[in-house]
Amino acid sequence: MAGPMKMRATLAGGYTEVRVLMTHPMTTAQSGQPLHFIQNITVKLNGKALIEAEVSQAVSRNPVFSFRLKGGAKGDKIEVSWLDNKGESNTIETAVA
Amino acid sequence: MNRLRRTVLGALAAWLATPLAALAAWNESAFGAKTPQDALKGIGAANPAPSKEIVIDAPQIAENGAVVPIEISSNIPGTSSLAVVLEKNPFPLAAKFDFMEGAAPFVKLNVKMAETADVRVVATAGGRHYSATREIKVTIGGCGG
Amino acid sequence: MNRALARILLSLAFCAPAAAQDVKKEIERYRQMVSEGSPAELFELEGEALWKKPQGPRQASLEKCDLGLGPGVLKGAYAALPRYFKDADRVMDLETRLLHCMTTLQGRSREEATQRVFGNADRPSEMESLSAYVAAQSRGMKMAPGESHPKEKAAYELGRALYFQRAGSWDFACTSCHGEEGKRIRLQELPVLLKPENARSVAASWPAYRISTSGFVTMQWRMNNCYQQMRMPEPAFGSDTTVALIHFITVTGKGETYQGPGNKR
Amino acid sequence: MQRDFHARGQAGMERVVQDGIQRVCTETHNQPPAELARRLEADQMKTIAFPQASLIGDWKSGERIAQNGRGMQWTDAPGTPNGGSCYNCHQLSPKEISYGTIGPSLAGFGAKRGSGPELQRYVYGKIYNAKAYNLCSQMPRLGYSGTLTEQQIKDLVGLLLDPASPVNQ
Repeated sequence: MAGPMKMRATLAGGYTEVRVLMTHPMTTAQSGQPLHFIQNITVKLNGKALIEAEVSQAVSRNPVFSFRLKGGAKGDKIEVSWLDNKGESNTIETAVA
Repeated sequence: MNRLRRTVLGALAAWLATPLAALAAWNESAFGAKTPQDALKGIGAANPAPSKEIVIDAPQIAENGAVVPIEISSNIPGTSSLAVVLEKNPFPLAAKFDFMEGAAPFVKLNVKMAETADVRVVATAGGRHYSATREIKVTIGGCGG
Repeated sequence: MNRALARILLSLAFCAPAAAQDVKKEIERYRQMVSEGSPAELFELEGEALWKKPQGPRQASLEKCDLGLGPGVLKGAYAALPRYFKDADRVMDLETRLLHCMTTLQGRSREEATQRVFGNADRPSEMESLSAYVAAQSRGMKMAPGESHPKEKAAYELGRALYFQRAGSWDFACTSCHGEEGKRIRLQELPVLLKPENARSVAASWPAYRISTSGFVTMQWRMNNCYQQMRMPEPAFGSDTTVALIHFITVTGKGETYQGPGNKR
Repeated sequence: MQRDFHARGQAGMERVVQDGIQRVCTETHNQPPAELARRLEADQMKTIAFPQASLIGDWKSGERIAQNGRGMQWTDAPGTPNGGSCYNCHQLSPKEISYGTIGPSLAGFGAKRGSGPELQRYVYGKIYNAKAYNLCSQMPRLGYSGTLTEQQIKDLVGLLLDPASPVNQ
């Protein structure tokens, strides 16, 4: 089940801390279930990609990531999206608080 | 299979694959590598130099190998990527983060660890590779056997 | 104490237990780091959708469910549970009350509504997501379960008595594990829930995301799973036994500011 | 209790009914009067069936039994060998860092005390029925309750007393 995402972006001493939660089973090849995991994650600030990540099934179930963006201002738009090995994807957008 | 059919199918497959490929790439050979050495080769960082400027913040003991929190960052100027290699996992490469201008080389994430092992973090800066390791013990918690 | 013995104990304190102290410190650090990245909030979102979803023969949502502060009032409702409900003439905890609303408002049968109260990582139960959502609306509020009604007093006394009740194949009571300060099973520390200082953090953090199963767990589940590990038969969901134990623990831990849904091992 | 519980799997309703010891320990909050405790402990001692031959079994098997926390729950399949849950409450092999502290540490147990016949008998008996030695002990009666077999208890005696066992390293 690729369910909801949740994100918080807060200004903290010169940088923007982005914390994002993703609902995803992240099943491994060893689990006996079909391999199903997020492969790519993109973090954008005001439409511009700042972080591109490739991940494996070794990331824990229901992934949680924290990132730091330099600078940033209240109201800036942060967008995080993921894409998994089955082609499913999800995106969440929030304003820096 | 005749040639025409193969061509049509090939074109169709390419067309279907395009949106995904255009969106993102996934380094299959590096993530499919079964040893830490092959994983490092796969990301083009075969012989990283040891560095104390890479910070791995993690508990020395994880109560549950399914969720091992690690916070990684690099103080090496110009760090453009951080990779996480879990040395005793069946597929050691866990993640690789590329940072553009405007992003700090910092990530906090939870990973799965098969057993007590070194976590290696590889930083890339100015085309050079650096690495640091930290051992995390994985134990059994709770009442069940 | 004689001096030689004191010296031995002192030397022990400096060598052998040092390693144990480090383990404890590192496990605490592990839990702290894990709780900073809790997926519990994902279950709150799911629960909100379920709260508003029309279901059952009456195709009604739970939005008019009275959790004790009036129909549909969510803010602070969890912090005031368990409590006595006049309409049901019994003390109810959150889940028992949710079940009551499912049967009365939505017209569902008890059998259908309790068919799958404990879910798993792949498919959380309706009760779990709803508990996450409702409990979260009491964040920052002081835990103040009902204590004045005679049935609330009786539930507390029953819960306390059950805490000491030894039975089953292994002769266990709650006190077998949660009876002495500073003890642990494997690496898990065991709070003595007879003591307010221990019960307070429990009351303030349940229900919770459970790291080892990647699922969301409730107090009804906790009671059920404890009895399973005590090698007892299964207590019924929302029974007087489970509600009394939850009430006893919550009253013992009253006054704490609710900070959940939390994180468990 | 009868109304609130139901049988599930191997956990039958007979388990909610307290036996004499469970009742005494519940009512006295595990502080039974000394005279009564002595009498009931003597009764419990009679339940222990000590095997004739050596009581020291295979410590390797003992370590697996000590690590295994399953058995006797409604989720456990009946018929499969039960574990002893020993590490849940005791330290045994110093190599295992995940151990409980409800019971005393047993690390180095045999190294400190030897492995003579009297000690073998004590360890076997204590695992078989802990209540014969301390009426309101929190330790399950692992033999008496049908949790562990004679051979499994011998293997645990081996784990504690065999000089080659990791417990004694």
